[in-house]
Amino acid sequence: MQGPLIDTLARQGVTRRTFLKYCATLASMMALPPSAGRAMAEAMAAARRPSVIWLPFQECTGCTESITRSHSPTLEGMIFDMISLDYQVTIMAAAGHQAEEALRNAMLENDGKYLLVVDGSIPMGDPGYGTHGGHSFVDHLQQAAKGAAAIIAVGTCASYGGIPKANPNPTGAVSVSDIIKDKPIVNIPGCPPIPVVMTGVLAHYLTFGSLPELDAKGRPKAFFGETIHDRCYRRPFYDQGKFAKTFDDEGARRGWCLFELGCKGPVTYNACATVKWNGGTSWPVESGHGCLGCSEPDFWDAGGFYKALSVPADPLKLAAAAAVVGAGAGVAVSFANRAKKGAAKKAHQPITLADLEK
Amino acid sequence: MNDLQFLTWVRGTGLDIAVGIFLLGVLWRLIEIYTLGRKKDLAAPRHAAGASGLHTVFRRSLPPPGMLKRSPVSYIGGYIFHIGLAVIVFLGAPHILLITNLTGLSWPGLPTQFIDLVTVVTMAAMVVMLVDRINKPVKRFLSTFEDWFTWAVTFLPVLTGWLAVQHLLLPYTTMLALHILSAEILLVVLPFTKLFHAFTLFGSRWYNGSANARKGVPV
Amino acid sequence: MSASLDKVTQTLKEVIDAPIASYFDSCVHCGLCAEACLFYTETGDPKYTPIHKVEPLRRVYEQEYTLLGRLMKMVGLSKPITDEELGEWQELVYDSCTLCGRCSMVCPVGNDIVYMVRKFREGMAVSGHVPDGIRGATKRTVEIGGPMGLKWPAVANVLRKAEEATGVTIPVDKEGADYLVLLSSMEIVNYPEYIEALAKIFHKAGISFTLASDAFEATNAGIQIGASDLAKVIVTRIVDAAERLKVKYVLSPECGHAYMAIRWEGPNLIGRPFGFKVVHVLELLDQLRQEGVLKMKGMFKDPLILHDPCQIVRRGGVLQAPEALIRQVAENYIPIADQQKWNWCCGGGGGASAIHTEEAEALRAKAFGVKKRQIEEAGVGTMVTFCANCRITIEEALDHYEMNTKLLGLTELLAEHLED
Amino acid sequence: MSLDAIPIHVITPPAGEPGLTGNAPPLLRELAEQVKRLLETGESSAIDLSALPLTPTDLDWLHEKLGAGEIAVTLQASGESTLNETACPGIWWVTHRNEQGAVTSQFIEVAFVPELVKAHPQDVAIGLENLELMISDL
Repeated sequence: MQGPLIDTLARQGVTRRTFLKYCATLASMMALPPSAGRAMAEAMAAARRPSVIWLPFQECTGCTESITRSHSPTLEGMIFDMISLDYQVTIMAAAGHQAEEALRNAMLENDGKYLLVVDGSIPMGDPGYGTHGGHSFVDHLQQAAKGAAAIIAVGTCASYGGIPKANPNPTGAVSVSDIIKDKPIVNIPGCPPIPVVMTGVLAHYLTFGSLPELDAKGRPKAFFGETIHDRCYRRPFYDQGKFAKTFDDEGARRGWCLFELGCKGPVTYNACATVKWNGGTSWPVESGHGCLGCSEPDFWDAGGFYKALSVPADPLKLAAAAAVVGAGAGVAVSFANRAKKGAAKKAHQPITLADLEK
Repeated sequence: MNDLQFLTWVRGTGLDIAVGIFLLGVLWRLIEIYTLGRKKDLAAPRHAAGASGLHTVFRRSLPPPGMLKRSPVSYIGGYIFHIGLAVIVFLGAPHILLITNLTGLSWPGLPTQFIDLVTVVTMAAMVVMLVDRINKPVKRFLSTFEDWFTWAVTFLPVLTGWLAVQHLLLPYTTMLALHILSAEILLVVLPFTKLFHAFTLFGSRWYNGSANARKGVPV
Repeated sequence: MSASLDKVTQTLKEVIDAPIASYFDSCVHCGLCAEACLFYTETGDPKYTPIHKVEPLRRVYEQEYTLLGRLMKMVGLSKPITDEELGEWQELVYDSCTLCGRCSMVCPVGNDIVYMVRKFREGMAVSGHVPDGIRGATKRTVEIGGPMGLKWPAVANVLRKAEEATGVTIPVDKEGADYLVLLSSMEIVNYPEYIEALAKIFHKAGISFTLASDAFEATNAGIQIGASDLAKVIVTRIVDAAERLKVKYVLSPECGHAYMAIRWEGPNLIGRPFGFKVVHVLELLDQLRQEGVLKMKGMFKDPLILHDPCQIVRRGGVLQAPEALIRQVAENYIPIADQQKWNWCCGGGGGASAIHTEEAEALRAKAFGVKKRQIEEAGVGTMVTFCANCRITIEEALDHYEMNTKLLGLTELLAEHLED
Repeated sequence: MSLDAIPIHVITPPAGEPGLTGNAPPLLRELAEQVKRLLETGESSAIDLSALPLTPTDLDWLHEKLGAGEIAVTLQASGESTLNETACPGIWWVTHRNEQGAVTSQFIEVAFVPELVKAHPQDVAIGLENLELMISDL
């Protein structure tokens, strides 16, 4: 299935204009100038499909579901088809030794050029927690990373450890970037991540031969540059101080801000509010539930999904005891003070005229 | 520790420690101060309208005759930043939510834009107060490390809160965490610095007012 | 620690109480008290900021009565007070503080700073860092009977002259009289007209009164210097005499701090409430005015202003009487901006007028600037007051500035215009 | 089940409510520059409207100012796209929609003919092949 992408698309009944339109939209989403859409289309049309190796570790397959299981065959899905996915254990036909053979071949043939996609976190507590063909996940990752041009960590688990890393982290789960230090890594967090972010990163790589600009957490700035809160259509209600207090009150029905119900939108950087989900149908806040912050590191342990950001993450445990200790200290000092003052009074010797002299 | 962990810590353990030290300090200091006792006044009291401890508690919130003109910066700046702080702390929606969570009391807040404006004005007033402290010979003469320190400790929560909301300097998550941390520092140092006047000023005004009320002088 | 310093902390430990603790913990160093202090407003020197005058007291409070202060002292972060320091503070506590109490009126957190200064003086007194003038006055009062060393025969002489001038008998040691009249040495020596005026008024009103040969002196230098034990000795003489003569009232003279000492400090010094009432002469006069006994003939014509002595008005609570009385007798009374409880001190209260060092006198003259402006702004040639100590101080200042302002005592002014 | 059955209704501000941010007028100047460039050098350009902080009211204002021209092109390519000439020839208002009809991106294009309308030479070549095939079949 080698050959320019446009030919493959044409065979699938995708016209050039459809493709151009898609590229224009993609460029817009990635905050690239309008002219980039055309450049993108031309580059991608002529691009050869890169070899992609997909390694799943401690994951739930939700990321794969998100990207491959769309309602209708979308362009995202098609572009995804257009890469040479040489190893994806979940969806590939081959199994066992055959699959491992495919992996070895792909790594050998495309050494230094393939893209490595990882979903799931890597258990470091005991190598036995996760193995493939007798090798631990961490060995797999290190092997595959050696010859990779770049690594794309898909999902919060691969990006930041995710739910496996949640307290008390029984498997000692870590992220890809905790292990691999010498390769360019793009994190596409989210539980699951937004499909278009994935294709956007691929499109960028295919067009410009490089990875998009990343933020401090290794995420493409184009999609993770702003918080959910800042792009949220309910933001005006926050500014006006109108909040839903419960999930079924008047405020909730009128679509007011969900901040008080624990929405993590203010501290979550993602594109849900603009790109939306399910082909642009809706997204969590629009459906009436606060953002969980799933694309942020350690979102699982950030004090509870239904607790507003400005309230204590944990119930105050020390406060009552501290108050008692404080009162105790105060009383102790006051007894000491009274004794001291009493002693001073007792020791009082009437002041005489002689005392006034130096 | 990443920014969200930092935020979770300041919202959790950090807040617990800060509120704990605050309560501990407040109770300890209040008891320490007010159990020292005082002698009963044996002189026959005189009564006068408007003279009592309670009257003075309220009356001292207004500038005495002629004083506004003598020290306009202290009064106007002081009013603006005290009222500003109160508005921000007690009428900002996220702050009300915290108070509600801790005490169960709840009341409506003000629009974000208004709180924003109040914040800027408050910060401006605080900067003016600082400049006044540097410029004015009396204030400079009286100032110790504690005065500069408590100014900074009071200013930082306002500044970081504003920066967080405006998305300036640092990502929101980090700035929010710094904001909460700075407010916690304020809570921790409050009982042990001159900031404790927030509590003792009522006692002081009352003592002054009631002692002078016995003489029939409304002060 | 020297024996005397030990005694200082011991004394301060005794006097520090909850109000002082609350005041120190409330201070935010806003400096507004300076704006209310004439020693600061007239000199511009920040060291005269009232709250700064009790700085050593703050340290003792923190080191003795707060847990943190004790710890800081233990690890050496907080230095104990020293004798030199107290020596430095003598000027701030005595020369440049008249206990006028204006600062206590303006402090936004409500600190009664003058209360703190009074308590601090207790410690200063035993440290020996006290002005010679006040020490001498205290000594004379305790040993001889009055701050000026006046003895009864001299007083009796003045009384005899007053009897001659007025034709009214002035009873002495008369049991059962309504009023025991107290005088201040200053009045006896410098303003005997006061005694004459009083005799006339009592006679007119038909009120019985007496003087006590063993308790004629109202002033109490012990209060000013800050030695409660000595103040108690002085005030006990009056209480004993009043109880012996079974009077209903003790009449405080015009003198400000005398009123403070007998009316407000007295019962606290002796540790029990009085069985008699203490009345300031103006209170009595105002009562007579209201009863219609105090009828005037001919009014005083020249425009004049009133100087309200701090210890009688602001710190003493005689708020309404002075103005009511002056309006009774003066045709051209001009109320000033800062009057009654907001009046500015003459600069010589709290014992300051007894300090005769060159620096203290120069400072006093400078501090008088505020009164000088009041007189000049009102554009009057006459000022009336009702405190012998204020009169002395103001007269000295008028001389110093070569002003030809006429200074009158309120009681005398009333007596002069009394209907026969 | 239609969405209306769910008792959650988002209150959207009524149309015409003041929502002008003042960000739209400078775009007209920018467009004028671009049209000048088009005339002088033939270079076409575009403004990505979704990348700019414009409210719906701002967009309406722009739309109204630019007006409607003579040509309206509709493109059916996984969702409808419209490429409409404005009252200022050379300025085209381009809206891309997805299959659900939601706007996915919006541009103002400055060109004699929008790029997307022009047939690509390769596609024309394929068309020619088809045409020749047709002729040979006659």
